[in-house]
Amino acid sequence: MKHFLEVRNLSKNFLLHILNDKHIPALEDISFSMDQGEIIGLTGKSGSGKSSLMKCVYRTYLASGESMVYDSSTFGPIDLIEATEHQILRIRKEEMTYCSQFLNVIPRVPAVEIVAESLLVKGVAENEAFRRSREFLERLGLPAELWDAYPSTFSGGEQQRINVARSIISQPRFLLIDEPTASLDQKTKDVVIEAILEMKRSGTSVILITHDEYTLTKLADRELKLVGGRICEAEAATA
Amino acid sequence: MVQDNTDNWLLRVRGLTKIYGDPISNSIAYTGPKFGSNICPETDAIVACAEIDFDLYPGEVLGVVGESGSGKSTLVQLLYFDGEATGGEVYFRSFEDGDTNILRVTNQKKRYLRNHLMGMVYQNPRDGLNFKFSAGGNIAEKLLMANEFNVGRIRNRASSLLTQTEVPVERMDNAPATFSGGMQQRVQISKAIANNPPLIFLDEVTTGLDVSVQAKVLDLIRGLQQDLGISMIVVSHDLSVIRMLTDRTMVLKNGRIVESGLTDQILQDPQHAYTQLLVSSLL
Amino acid sequence: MIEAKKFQQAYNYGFIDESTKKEIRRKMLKAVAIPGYQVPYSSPEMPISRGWGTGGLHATLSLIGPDDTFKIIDQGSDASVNACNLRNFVKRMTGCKTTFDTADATIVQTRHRIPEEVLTDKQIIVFQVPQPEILRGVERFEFKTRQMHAEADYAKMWVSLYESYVKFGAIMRGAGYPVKVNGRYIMTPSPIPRWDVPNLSHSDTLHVFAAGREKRIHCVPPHTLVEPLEFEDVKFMVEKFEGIRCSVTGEGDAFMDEIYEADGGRKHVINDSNFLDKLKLGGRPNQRLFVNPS
Amino acid sequence: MGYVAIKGGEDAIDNASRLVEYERLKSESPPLTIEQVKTQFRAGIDRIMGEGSLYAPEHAALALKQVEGCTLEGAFMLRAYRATLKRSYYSTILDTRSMRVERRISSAFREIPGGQILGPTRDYTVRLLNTDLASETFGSVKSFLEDIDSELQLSDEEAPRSFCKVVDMLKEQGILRPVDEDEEEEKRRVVDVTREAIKFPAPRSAALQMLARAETGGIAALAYSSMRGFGSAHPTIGELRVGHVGVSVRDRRGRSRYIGRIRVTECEIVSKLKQKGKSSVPYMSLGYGLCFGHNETKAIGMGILDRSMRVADEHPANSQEFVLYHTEGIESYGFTNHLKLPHYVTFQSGLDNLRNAMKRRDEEDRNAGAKKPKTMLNTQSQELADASPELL
Repeated sequence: MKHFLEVRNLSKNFLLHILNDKHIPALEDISFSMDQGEIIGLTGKSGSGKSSLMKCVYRTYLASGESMVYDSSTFGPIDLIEATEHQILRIRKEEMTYCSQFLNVIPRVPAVEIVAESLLVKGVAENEAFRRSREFLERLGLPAELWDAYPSTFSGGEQQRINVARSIISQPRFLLIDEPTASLDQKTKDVVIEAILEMKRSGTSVILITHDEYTLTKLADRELKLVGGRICEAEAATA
Repeated sequence: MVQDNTDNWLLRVRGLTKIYGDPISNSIAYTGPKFGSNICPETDAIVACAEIDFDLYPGEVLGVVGESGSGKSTLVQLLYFDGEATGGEVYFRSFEDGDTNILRVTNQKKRYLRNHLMGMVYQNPRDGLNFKFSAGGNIAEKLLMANEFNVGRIRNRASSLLTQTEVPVERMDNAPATFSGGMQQRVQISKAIANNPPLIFLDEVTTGLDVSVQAKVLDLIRGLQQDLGISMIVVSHDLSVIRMLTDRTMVLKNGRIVESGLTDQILQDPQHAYTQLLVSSLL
Repeated sequence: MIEAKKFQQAYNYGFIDESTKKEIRRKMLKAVAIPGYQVPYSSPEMPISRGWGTGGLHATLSLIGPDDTFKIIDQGSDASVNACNLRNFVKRMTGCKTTFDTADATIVQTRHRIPEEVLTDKQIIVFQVPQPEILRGVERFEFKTRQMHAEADYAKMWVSLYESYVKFGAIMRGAGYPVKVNGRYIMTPSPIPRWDVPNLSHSDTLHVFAAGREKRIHCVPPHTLVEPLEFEDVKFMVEKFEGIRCSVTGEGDAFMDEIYEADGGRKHVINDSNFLDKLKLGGRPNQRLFVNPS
Repeated sequence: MGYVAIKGGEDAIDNASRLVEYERLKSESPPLTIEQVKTQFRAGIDRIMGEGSLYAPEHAALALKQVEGCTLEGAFMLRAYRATLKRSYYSTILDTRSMRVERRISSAFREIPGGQILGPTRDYTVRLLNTDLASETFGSVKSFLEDIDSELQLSDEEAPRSFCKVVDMLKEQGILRPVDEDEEEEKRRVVDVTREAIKFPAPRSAALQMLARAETGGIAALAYSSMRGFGSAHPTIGELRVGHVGVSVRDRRGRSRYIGRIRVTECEIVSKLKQKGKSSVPYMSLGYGLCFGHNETKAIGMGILDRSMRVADEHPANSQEFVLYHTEGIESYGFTNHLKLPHYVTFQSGLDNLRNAMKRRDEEDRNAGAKKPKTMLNTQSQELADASPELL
């Protein structure tokens, strides 16, 4: 049965030359698989390798290991470890979105434009893209007067809303999202959770990292707990 | 497994080399990152860059980063024929279907490439613009070389380009010398994309501009790249420019590529010692 | 007592020595073979100062034979002082017949005008040229302009026309309007008024442009396409002499001179003196007139 | 071998001057009279009077005879002599409109009010050596003059008192604007360059004075360079006039006194379009030149340079400083020749530096030996430490 994503004993360690070749292990033989439309929650203390794993899947980190086969809509099953840069770029553009914890964008670009850009890139007409962005920011409770302001002056929560909005609005096929609900009030948390569930219903697969029990139970079909760079057995989270 | 389309590359560069002075056979062997120098010990020949290999795909933005003297500017100068390459082959899909080594074509063909299929934005506006002509005149030069001999259409195209790059159209007939630094770069950008080339080079474009203007120009370039879907090679010593603009990045040191990869990987998981050093100065 | 004999000199036929004349003829043939291309030639010194027609004389004296009829005009007139001076010199050095009548002449040497009367395939017209390099206005150095011609890289020329139009609302080039010859070289027709430029194209005559000081010869052979540089929507226009009539003959359709009178008044007279004389005798020699696009 | 100083300077200098005099006289040909030089070397006299900035034909003839015809030296002589003269008056403004014209042409128009007067000129002669002159006698001179006299019909009409200037007509039609209509007051002051040292940018009056005293060859060279595409476009002679102009001064009681007449050459150059702002109507700009005697090349060159010095462009002829410094004949002649003065002290110190540098270079080469390439290194970190120590 073809999995959406199948990781076979993937490992990641860093070789820091500037500390005269210090060897830092981050992940040790990670194996798991995931099906289309599934949401996996990565949990574990900070430094346990959650972000590293996600970055290996997104190919920000060069991992080693047997294989990491992803069932791409463009290329069909493709090993993300071996794929060429050009292929990864195509996958990122058309299928995979990574939403990190911190918003880093070109300064002096208005919030609504940042969100709209992810639709424009997909070829959505300009006014349609802006309309949907404003609508989504409103749903996320970002005050209207901030829409045309520059995010660098916003609070953590407000920046997080833009970051999440930007990643979700384009309905990617495969969403990797790091702490989607951290530093959000309860009401906005529910809006984000609802939005992700909506995407799940239309077929999006998600790997998310969270420390928040409430978000985990609401969203994750399965939990993968990481300790010291290794997966430790954890029971399946309730649907 | 669908055959990955390695063959729809736009630009293919193999063994691109530039040596000043009179090299001997192993001048290249005795220079490079391993020796931390570009200068051949025996003949004082300077190996600006050597053995440069890479492919560029349509719509991709490739970053070239490195300190001064690393050969990053030489690289784009060779590709844009501002300098004569000592060796190497460059194939350009849009020119004779990528079968010809464009480094060895006639001057006339090189001028055709420079005008129709490529664009260049220089760090110093004086290299990119002719200060004897007006801003509109500079753009007109490109259109005229593309046999557009209708003044009305030239002015329409020039004003739409200037609007696209946020230059006030009423200043179209002013001399570039009366423009601010940021504005001169925008005029250069309009000139570079005047004939809708599939590929443009940006050599340290925002260096020297003050911070607020830099951000605006970068945002403009990013927007244009997405709208027009053109490929770009962005040369910069400034890693934040590379982070914001590029998909992939090559790191150059002493005229050689020491590492290349996806930009986020280069910045967050650098492999080569020199890249780690370079990146550590950013984080 | 200085013997007079010591300074006695006899001059070769046409003043220039035979081998130099041969070199000039060969260069002219090369210029005919490559219409619009400036062929460098030896351009020896002449007893006429540089910039006063030495190039024209080189061409004329290399072409002329005893049974040729020579006509020479300056600013359209046979009687102008420099024309007289050169005519006497050529006559003295070759013994050829001279004439004022355009139709009679086999060789016409001219400065700044083409005769109004159409020239035939039995005639050669030689232009005196001050600056043969039309690109000099946009590029200062010779080695660069040669390269521009070699690669047909004429963008700068076009941009200067564009800029002139943008600044002044019209292409402000009076005499010496740039033309493209045979679809290849951009060339100066020498400082003739725009009125004469169309006559260069598809004419029956061989046009020889000789620049003595700058040591260059270029030609427009017969039946060759010569197009003044123009934009699709900014057309080449000849001088407009609307409603202006020649105060001597009352005729129009010819290049006119503006004459200031003592009392400050202005009148116009047809510039081509021979054409004027023929009009006075009643006939109207055959002309090629260019009609400005509306 | 040391550099030997010249001993016995006194008698060496004395002999040198007698030797050059000997060169002038040794052929024992009949000495030239001042009258001959003055009358038969009119062009040479006019030139050195202009460059010497002293209108004194006899003195100029003497100078030319003394220096065996070298115009640079002759102009120098006159400049030096001029410095000794007491200056009592400044003349009132000469009105060249009332010039007794001998020659007057315009290239801009076929005919001009008052007519084109070709006058005396070699412009339209053929420059062939006239061998008859080798056997010219007083007799042939007399008969030539008699022929001319017989042809002349003296008309009883009053000679025209004045000619209207072509440039005045152009100004009336607005084609030509008065040159310094917008110069500030200070710039319009008439400066005497022989009294006040020049500071740049110099007012136009100073620039024109310096051009009038400048060396003809220098003026011709720079004017030619600005026309040949290294500068603005082809100028046209609005008008060139040669003739005599009356000179008067104001005596102590303010009455105007006519003190005589001088021959001058005046030229007005009209040139390509100039434009104030982008929207304003284009107009032609004027270049003016006037100099002593009959020296058309200089007057035309002055007109071209007067205009080009007021145009902002990066060509040498557009830079007032470049033009005025380098066309000043006495200074350029003097400085170029000053290299003949002994410089052995300065040269010696230069020699010393050079010898030391050569010594140092030899030592470097000896102990450095042929450069050897560094050996290949093993681990990357080693290479890093070695490659850029200062970065760590």
